[in-house]
Amino acid sequence: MSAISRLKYGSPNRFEAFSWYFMRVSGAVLLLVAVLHLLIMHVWYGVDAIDYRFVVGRWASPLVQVYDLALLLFAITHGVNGTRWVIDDYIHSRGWNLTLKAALYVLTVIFILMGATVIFTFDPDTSTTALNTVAAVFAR
Amino acid sequence: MASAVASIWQGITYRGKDGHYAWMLHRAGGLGIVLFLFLHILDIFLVGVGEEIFEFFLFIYHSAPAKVFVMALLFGVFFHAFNGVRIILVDFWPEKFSNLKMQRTLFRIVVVMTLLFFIPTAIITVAPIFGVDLALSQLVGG
Amino acid sequence: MNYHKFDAVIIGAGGAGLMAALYASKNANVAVVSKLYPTRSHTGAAQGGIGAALGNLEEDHWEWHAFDTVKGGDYLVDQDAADIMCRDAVGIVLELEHMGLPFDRTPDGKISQRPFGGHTNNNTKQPVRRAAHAADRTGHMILQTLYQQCIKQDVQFFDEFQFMDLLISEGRVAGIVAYHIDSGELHVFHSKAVFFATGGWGRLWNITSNAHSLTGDAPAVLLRKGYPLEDMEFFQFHPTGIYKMGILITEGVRGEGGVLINGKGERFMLKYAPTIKDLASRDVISRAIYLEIAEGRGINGQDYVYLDVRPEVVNKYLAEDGKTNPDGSPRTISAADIEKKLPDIADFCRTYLGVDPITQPMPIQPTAHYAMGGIPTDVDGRILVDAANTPLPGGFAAGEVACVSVHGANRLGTNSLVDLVVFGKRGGIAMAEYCNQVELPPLPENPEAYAQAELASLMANPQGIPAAKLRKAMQEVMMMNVGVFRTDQLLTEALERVRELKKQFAHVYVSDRGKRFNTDLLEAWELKNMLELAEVTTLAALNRTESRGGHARDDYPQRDDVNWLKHSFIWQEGDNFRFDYKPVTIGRYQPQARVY
Amino acid sequence: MRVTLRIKRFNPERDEKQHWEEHEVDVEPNDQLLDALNKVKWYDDGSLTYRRSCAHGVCGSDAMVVNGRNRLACKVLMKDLGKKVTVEPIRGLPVIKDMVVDMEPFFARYRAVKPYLINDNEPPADRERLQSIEDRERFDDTTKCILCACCTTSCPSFWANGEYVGPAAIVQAHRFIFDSRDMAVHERLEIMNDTMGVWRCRTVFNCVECCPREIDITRAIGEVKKAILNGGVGG
Ligand SMILES: Cc1cc2nc3c(=O)[nH]c(=O)nc-3n(C[C@H](O)[C@H](O)[C@H](O)COP(=O)(O)OP(=O)(O)OC[C@H]3O[C@@H](n4cnc5c(N)ncnc54)[C@H](O)[C@@H]3O)c2cc1C
Ligand code: HEM
Ligand code: SF4
Ligand code: F3S
Ligand code: FES
Repeated sequence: MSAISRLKYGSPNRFEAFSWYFMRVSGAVLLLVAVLHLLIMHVWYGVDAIDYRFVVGRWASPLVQVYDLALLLFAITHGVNGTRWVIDDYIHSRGWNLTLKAALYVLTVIFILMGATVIFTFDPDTSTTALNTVAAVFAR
Repeated sequence: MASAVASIWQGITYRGKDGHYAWMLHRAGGLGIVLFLFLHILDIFLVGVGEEIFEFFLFIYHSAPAKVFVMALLFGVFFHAFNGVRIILVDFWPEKFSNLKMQRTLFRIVVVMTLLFFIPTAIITVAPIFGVDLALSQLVGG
Repeated sequence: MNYHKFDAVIIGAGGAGLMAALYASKNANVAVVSKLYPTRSHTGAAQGGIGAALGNLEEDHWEWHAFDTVKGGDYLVDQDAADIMCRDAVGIVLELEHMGLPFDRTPDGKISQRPFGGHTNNNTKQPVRRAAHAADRTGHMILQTLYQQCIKQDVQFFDEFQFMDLLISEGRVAGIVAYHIDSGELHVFHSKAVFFATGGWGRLWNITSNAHSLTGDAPAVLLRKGYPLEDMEFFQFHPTGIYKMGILITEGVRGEGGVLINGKGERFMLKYAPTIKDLASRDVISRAIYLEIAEGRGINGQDYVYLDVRPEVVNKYLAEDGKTNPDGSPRTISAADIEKKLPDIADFCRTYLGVDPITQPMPIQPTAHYAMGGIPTDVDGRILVDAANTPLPGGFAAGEVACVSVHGANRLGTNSLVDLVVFGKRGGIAMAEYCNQVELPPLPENPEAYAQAELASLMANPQGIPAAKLRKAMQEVMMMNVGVFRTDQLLTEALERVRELKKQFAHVYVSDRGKRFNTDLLEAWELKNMLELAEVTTLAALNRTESRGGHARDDYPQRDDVNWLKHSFIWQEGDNFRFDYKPVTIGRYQPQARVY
Repeated sequence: MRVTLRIKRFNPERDEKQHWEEHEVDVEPNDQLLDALNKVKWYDDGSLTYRRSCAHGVCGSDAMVVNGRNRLACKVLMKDLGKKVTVEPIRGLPVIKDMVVDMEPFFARYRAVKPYLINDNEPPADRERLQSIEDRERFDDTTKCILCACCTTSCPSFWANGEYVGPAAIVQAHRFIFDSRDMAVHERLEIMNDTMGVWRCRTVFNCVECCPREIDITRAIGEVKKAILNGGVGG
């Protein structure tokens, strides 16, 4: 019964309203960006046409870079916030709830960094990114 | 956790109508996409690591069993996208869209739109298994 | 022992109980005990409106309202009480509005009002718009609003506690014993005063507008404990209940222009009440319907007639009667008006009858509806223990369970809601005052003993007759024999039958042997109470050899002011019953023949 | 007509877990499900337990899951239910016995939204506060609620997280937020703006589908959401 024992509502917390609003706005953006992405990849090129060369070639255009970044940021923030809702819905134990959300946020940051690194620092000529340049330095 | 399972079970056994099933699909779709998104970021990231490992990923993606998952994902994305629009309409213009009649109409539109986008995409996606390439760029360009 | 101490305990959380709670809790420490969650009380079923001479749409005066009340009650009304009620009604309806009650509005923003049976302009004798309303869920809104205010005031509720016994010590009220339905345990509420607001007992009859929970527990307990009940022979049959089900179709339907039609397609009320026709008072219409049916003019010769609110029919008769709006234009009604003003009625018909009132007439028959009699009280809710107006110290009552008497022999539509709030408030104030004057009496010894014995005797039989069988038999005989028309023979038969059922009750068997939420046990106990009230109702009806208001004797068809312009009190003394009488308080209005 | 009632039973004094039990009853097509349950209780098994009072859908006592969907037993007719009818307690509230659930968490949510008019201005002495027909109409729909809990206990968001204030409480809040006589709009919106307030509504519409009073609940919730975003009800 503990899950339904809460009797007081109205502690000031604007974040929930913001996140709700953001889900709709980002959803609308994703409708264009993500669906278009899908159509380009699956309908226009066909996934089987995708290979290393293809992916690498795309980032030569700054437009594609910006597009992919927008897709990355919106999809991940939207998706992660949605996942946060789902966690809040089903995981009631405070400890687990916070742990899972913390893990989710850490993953989010890592994955945004990973995505952004590839998109912007990938050098088609050397096939390296900032990250593996750094890694290479350390390896030495 | 037990309560989470219980409530999901309640969701499945309750005989709700369109809105109820839309919600389940939307949620399942959303979570599915998130999972795939993480995977996708990972594989793209591996582009930076090297060609071989990335191609290995692509090999998996292009295999026939993986296509089943890709199909489910495609369906999920299209449904989630169009249903998302329905939710936005219902939420931002409650006086117009937040009644049962409109809800039914909108739901039907969502289903039609989803199928309209999903079916051709799906066909193009599975076609290579049978050695056919239906990608538009091929058709137009070829 | 589960023990609670309060200044006062209010039993019942309908309109009367909640109004009393609001006022009493301002000056005393009060608990409200109710067998239902408050918002489920039957006040919420009241549809049509609450009467008050606000005069928002046309000229009206509280004196007119009082006169209509007295005349409607066939002159058995205590006129001092009627004056108080009709005068206070105006202020209280405004007070309800101030509390937030969402009344419908007139174009200039005031509370909207509609015509209702028996409410007239005393000069022209034509129906007057007096019933303040919130669509056709006025009672629902009153109940909700009062409950809301109680929450605001932090009134303490004991929900799903069933009253079982009144405690008396040193000649005054000392509290109650209540059964906690969930745990099956008895709780003692030790208090200086007790307020009864438990509503009616329409479940004595087969066809009724009343809730399953309206079983007259409190009056039956009082009767068993040696206190009198007043005017028990007067029980109102509302003319328009849904055929076979009894679900009420408000008089508001006729207020909006609906008409009654017999099997020959005639608007038969023209015959019985030429002036106000379908808006005559309820007893008059119920009898008219019975007569039509008896003479073979029911629909297809069966035992029901039509209530017709189809716009084309209504508009035809409105034009025929020359009805106008306040601005003088002819009054008409559209399908949209019906949906708007009578949404719940439309819903009931569609749900339960599969009939759409906009395109089809509704099959109706009279339904047991309202107890005019009950626990005798004065105008401040004090319970009276005899015909000489001796109060029971600490005992209060209001609402349908009480008999003030403002309804006399027949209650006017909308007057019950007025009664609840006016006398609920007065009683609540008087009770708080009383509590501040006296000390808490000691608890009697073994306070739970009586209630325990009642429960134990019900659980005693390891097998026997299910209560439902007896209940059904009682309801049927009450409907057939103690209904709209009564005769010596019918009543005597009924009395025998009820007494026989009472005997059989000794063999009632409760099949749920558990403690928790044992509604089987409670239903059996409630049947015991109903049998008690069935017996006194029949006795009182046999006793009154005249026809007046809701009490129509075929063998004594005339009103007899010489012998019977008086209230009857009935006591149970062992297996015997005793009557006494109290004169009616007459004020400005001398009894006259009652024509509509 | 003979029907089978398949009823989910639970007796706290006997059972560890809920279990199904079947009863056959003869009913008229126009009987309410409540009549059928009464027949079982009165003549077959007195321990079958459920709440009921008004018997015509206005008191809100007898919400239950009928053939998988929330209904009032007194507002659904046997002829619309088929030969085999399943009956279960409403979901998301602790079961006490058979169809009887603990309503306290539900009413606690109701009380939490301050369900009463707040207007500290002295009302006019001997007349009503005026309100135009349009202003009255604005909140008409949500005044119809009978607190039966059908909506809240059909809401997946509530099942998932019982802290959600639930549609019934939002309906009550709406009734005051949009009442031109109420002065506490901001306080009310603050309550609704809680993490477990309106934002938990995922526009599932189960509530609307089963509300016996046919209230446009999702719309009311939507209007409250909008009012919060707009910082008030004006316009
Ligand atoms: C369908 C219908 C329509 C009506 N329409 C109108 C109308 O339009 N206008 C009008 O003026 N009147 C109308 N009436 C009459 C009016 O509604 C009732 O007379 C009135 O509501 C009774 O109110 P009350 O407060 O006395 O009791 P109720 O509202 O019946 O409440 C009784 C309370 O007592 C409690 N109770 C009962 N027994 C016990 C016990 N043993 N222990 C603990 N608690 C107990 C119950 O839980 C409940 O809370 C209508 C009546 C019906 C049935
Ligand atoms: C394509 C266009 C998209 C639109 C229009 C869209 C729209 C929405 C909307 C409006 C919501 C809120 C649902 C609610 O409040 O009930 C939502 C939830 C969600 N979205 Fe999206 N979305 C889109 C794409 C995505 C993508 C790409 C992802 C994953 C990365 C995603 C993951 C989620 C998740 C996990 C939720 C939470 C689900 C829930 O609470 O049930 N969405 N989406
Ligand atoms: S909104 Fe409808 S379903 Fe919900 S409690 Fe009120 S009446 Fe019942
Ligand atoms: S079912 Fe629940 S999610 Fe919203 S629309 Fe109704 S409250
Ligand atoms: S018994 Fe009152 S709503 Fe069903």
